[in-house]
Amino acid sequence: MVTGDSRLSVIVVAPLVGALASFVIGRQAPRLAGAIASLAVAVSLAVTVALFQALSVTGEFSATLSSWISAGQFALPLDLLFDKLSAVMCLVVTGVGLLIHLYSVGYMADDPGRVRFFAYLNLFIFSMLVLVLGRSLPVIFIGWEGVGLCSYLLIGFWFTNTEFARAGRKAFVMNRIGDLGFLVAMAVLYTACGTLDIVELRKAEVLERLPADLGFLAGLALFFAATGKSAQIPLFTWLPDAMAGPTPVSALIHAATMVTAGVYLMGRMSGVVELDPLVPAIVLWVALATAIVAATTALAQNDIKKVLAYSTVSQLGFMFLAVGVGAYGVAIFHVVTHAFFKACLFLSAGSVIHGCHHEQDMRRMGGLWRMMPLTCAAYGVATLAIAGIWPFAGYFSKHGILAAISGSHNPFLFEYVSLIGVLATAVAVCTALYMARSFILTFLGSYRGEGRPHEAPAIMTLPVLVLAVLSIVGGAYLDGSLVEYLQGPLPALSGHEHESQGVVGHLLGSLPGMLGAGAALVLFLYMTGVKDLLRKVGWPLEKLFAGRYFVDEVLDSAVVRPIDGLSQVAYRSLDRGILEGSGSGIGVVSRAVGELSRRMTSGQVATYLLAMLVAVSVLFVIFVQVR
Amino acid sequence: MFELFVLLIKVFVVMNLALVLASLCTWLERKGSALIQDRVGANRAGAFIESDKWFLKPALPLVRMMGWLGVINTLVCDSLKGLAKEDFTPEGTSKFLHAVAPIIAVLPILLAFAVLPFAPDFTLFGYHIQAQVARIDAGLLFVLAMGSVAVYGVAIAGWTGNNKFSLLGSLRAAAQMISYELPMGLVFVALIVVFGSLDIYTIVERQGELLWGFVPQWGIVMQPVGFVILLLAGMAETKRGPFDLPEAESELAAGYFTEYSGMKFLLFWLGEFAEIGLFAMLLALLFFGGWHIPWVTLPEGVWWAAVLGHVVLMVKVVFFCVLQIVIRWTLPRFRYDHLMNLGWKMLLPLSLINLIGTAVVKVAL
Amino acid sequence: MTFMGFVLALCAVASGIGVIGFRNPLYSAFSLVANLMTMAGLYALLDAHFLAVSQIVVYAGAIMVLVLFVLMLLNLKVEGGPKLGVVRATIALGAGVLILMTAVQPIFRHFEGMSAINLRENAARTVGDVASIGEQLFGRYLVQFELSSLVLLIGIVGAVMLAKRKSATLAPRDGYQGAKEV
Amino acid sequence: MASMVGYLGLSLLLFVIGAIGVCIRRNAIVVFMCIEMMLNAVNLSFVTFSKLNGNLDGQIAVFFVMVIAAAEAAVGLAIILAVFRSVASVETSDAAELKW
Repeated sequence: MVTGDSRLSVIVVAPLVGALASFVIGRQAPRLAGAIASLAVAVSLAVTVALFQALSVTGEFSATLSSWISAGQFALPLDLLFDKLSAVMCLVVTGVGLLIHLYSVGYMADDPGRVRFFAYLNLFIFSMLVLVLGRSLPVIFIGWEGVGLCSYLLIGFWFTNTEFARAGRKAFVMNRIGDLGFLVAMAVLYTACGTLDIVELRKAEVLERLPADLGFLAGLALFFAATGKSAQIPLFTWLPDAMAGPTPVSALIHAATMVTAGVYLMGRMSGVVELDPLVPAIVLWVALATAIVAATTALAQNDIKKVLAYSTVSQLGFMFLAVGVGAYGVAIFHVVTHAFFKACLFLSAGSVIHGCHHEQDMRRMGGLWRMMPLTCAAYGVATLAIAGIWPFAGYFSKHGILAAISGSHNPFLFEYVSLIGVLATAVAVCTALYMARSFILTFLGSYRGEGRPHEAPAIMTLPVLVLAVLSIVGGAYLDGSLVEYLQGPLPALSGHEHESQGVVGHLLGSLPGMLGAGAALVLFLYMTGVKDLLRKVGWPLEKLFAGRYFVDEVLDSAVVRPIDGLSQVAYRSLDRGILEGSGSGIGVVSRAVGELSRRMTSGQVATYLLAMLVAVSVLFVIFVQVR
Repeated sequence: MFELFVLLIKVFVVMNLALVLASLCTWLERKGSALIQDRVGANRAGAFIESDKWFLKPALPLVRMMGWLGVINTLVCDSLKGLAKEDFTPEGTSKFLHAVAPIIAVLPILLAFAVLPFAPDFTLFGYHIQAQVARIDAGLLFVLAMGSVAVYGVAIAGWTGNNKFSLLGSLRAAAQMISYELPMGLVFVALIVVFGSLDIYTIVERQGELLWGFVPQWGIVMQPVGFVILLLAGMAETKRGPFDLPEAESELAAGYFTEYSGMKFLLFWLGEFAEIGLFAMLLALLFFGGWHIPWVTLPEGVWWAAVLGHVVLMVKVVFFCVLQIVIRWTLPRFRYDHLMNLGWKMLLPLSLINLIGTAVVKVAL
Repeated sequence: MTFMGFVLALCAVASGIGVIGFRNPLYSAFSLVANLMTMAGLYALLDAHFLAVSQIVVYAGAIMVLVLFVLMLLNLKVEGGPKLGVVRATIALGAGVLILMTAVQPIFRHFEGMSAINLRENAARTVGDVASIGEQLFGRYLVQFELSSLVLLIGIVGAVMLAKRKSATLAPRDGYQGAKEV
Repeated sequence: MASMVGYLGLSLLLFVIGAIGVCIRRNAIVVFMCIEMMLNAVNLSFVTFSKLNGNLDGQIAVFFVMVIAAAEAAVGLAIILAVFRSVASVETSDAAELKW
């Protein structure tokens, strides 16, 4: 059935087979489940690397797995496409995914549900790969939905805890709301352009068929879909709640899969998004707002994973900033570097939680650098990377974004470029501040918790260290080259030349990060009095931040409650009143009729026959005499 | 006018034939049973008759002879007794039906004789005369129909008896007659297949031919199994031993005619013996060549040939009457379930196989 | 209609009324037997000889004997007073009379004229003796004839199944107390 | 044999008698017999029409009616017997469970 390059199908199918195998075999030998799952992802990674090597020669691969729908004119094959963008995404997904798998083998070693866990994990990778490799929007949608399903399964992995299960449900529902945008976009695009093939949709002559208003609608719908998956305002509250899942899941969701899907989609559909300049402007403003809200919220969080979660939201805001200004390459670049350091952060945090006997509150940690030096080092490196300090990975991508903002040509943004730049820089400072805070609270100072923390086993530290190394060198290695590499599938950055800077320039560029980190050091380590003073002065702000801007509450009262109320009203009036009323009304009427007519059905055959005879005689009269 | 006259004569002849056969059977029964049971039987009435009347004198030896043989007892005394007896009707039942029942029992038997030829056709005074009251082309079917109508007489008789013995007897009789009608009908069908007609006269005529030039094409040759089945079924139809369960004395007093007396009772007897005659005649006509003598061809349409044929036929008929009576007095009574088993589980399948085999052979030849 | 036909028709009507008039079902049955016999006679008058004989064999000989048998077996009591009421009987009678009144007229209108000539021409062709009926049955109506044998077979099987008493080997259903003994 | 109208009229009359009997009698067996009578009435008109139309089709129809009547008698009487076993009566008014 497979036409085209069969290796491509291996990438996708390997995790699926792995999921089934780890589940089936794992039931007999639970120890093997992790190994099988990791092996499957490793196979995917290997094939991806091999294809990636060959990509420079052939340009792109495509494969048809089978026909999905074939109805008259409309045919929908299960097509896969492996171009440069997919290649980069695949490498991230499988590479980081493999490391997370390995880490999970250690992290989940004692969990009774680990067989299920690895099966889900592999399924997650499979879905993400389908999403990334899909050639047409419906195929991408399969992956899109699959990712949503797996996130639901994994966030609610410990489903016996109602709170966790609810978090999983919340993630699923919010994703579904975003999916509405995806569906609308697909409908609009298919109606107007007649195709859902992403290669076709990149062509100008195809996009010309899209009327202006529909183009705007399609772009906005796509962005709405992306906000769901990538946790942008207004659909971002699920992501912090998603911390309910096991930490490797958080790492997977935040770093390798799921949240990057939105960015990927925007990159893939850049042609559609760019049709109306108003769409990128909206993207940008929303992204900026998200970044600010998330960054400030992160400041006031005490749960180590919550901090990381909000930082992810904030960083996603950054990525969408890049999308908003048309710097898709930079956005993907940030996706990649973010994958490195955020995975590293989450896995380190996982080690910490693991080491501290599932303690997540940073206030009960501290001084852990003595107990878990390797983890501390990795977390430190990743913190520097996310803070955007040269020469760590985050610096390059974040700097690229800030640079791209200044180079924006969007007519709706033109006047505000400087304002956006300032705000983005402020977010960067804030990022450094809260990340440094979390590092300081966790690793420096003295231990405030109970029990004795211990370093994680090698199988857990090794992936963390690999990611730490990547966080150090990844940015510098990929800086510029990745953006250029991606210029085939993604539009080139217009008017933005990548100028190489000297060390001084780099140091200047990392100033915001250093500023934030320094402030954190000062506030939380050396001059805690100032911190307390600040807290006294800015308590409403803290309240606001700690309460996550009360977005949940707002959403609850603005959306959920009204809908709930409406449902209640509908239930009472429509369902109970009209539908049920009419239903039981019909019942009452037919009962009454039945009550009447049952008198006629006396069971006396003679009576029936008499009625028949009379009827026949009447018919006789009618047919013989009247006619 | 002549036709009507001839018809009346024929009716007279056939009625006499039936009744004489019945009388003959009665007498045979009387004396035959006595012979078989090693007793003397009726030999008194009329055996010692004396008369001074000159015109009776010459007949006296003959009458005495008859008396000694029991003929007078059987034919005269019994009838007189029947006529003289009190006609009794049980209480709580329909007098009309009670009276009609024996008639219904006898009438169909006598009617059935109407379609049986008693001699070959012949020409007399230039008229072609059929020795048969009604030559209908569904003659065999008519016999069957009459046989089935005879059930009503028995059924009504039993029911009007208004007691459980009578009712049981009539139920038995009805069930038995219906059951044995089936193999009988199937044997008739096989015969129809063989001889290609339902008309009894045609069947008899076909039996005068020779098979392969030397075997007389008699029914017994063509349908030996059919003959056995018809013999058994016929005896069951007449409700006589060993199939006399409907009137089994030891169980049901006298079965369906327990409550009958006098002439009505005798009518049942008459019907029974007429039926014996009927079946004897059927067997002779259908299986033993009727009036044909093997390898002898009588001239057609000559009156003396017809008379000769009639005598030949009567010899055969009497033979079968005797046969039936001998069997009746020889074999013990069946048990009722044996009777039903014989009918449904042996004779019916056998007759079916016989029919199918006949059809196969007929088609194959 | 000949004189003979007229007599038979009178007998038929009389026995027909007897069927519905007698309280005792056995009398009704005997009336019906008489009715069927007269019908056979009418068939014979109409040159349907084969039908006349088979009418006696099938109806009088088989069906009615069966009915009689069942009646005697059940040994029913005479139907009680007319529970159905005079009203119902009146209605039924009225309806019947209505049908009669309405249908008689068209019968006369349609068939009075057409008979004489037709009948003379068709007389020879409409003699239903064994040969001609057999020709039709095994010719044009062969399939139907064979199918009717199937119908009979099914009828036999159905009757056996229905009339069979519940044997002990069959487990009684819940709440089923077993058939009352007849 | 001047006309066939007499036969048709007789057929109609017997049919109506049968129909009335079906309605006014309660004994299931009698009802059954009335139905047989109605069948016979129709048979008579079949034979008459056969005569009128000059072919044997009507008589063939009667033959098939007889076949069906025989099958019907077997099954119908078996049903009546079965009913009798369960309600100890063959009166249609007693077998009146099938209602409501």
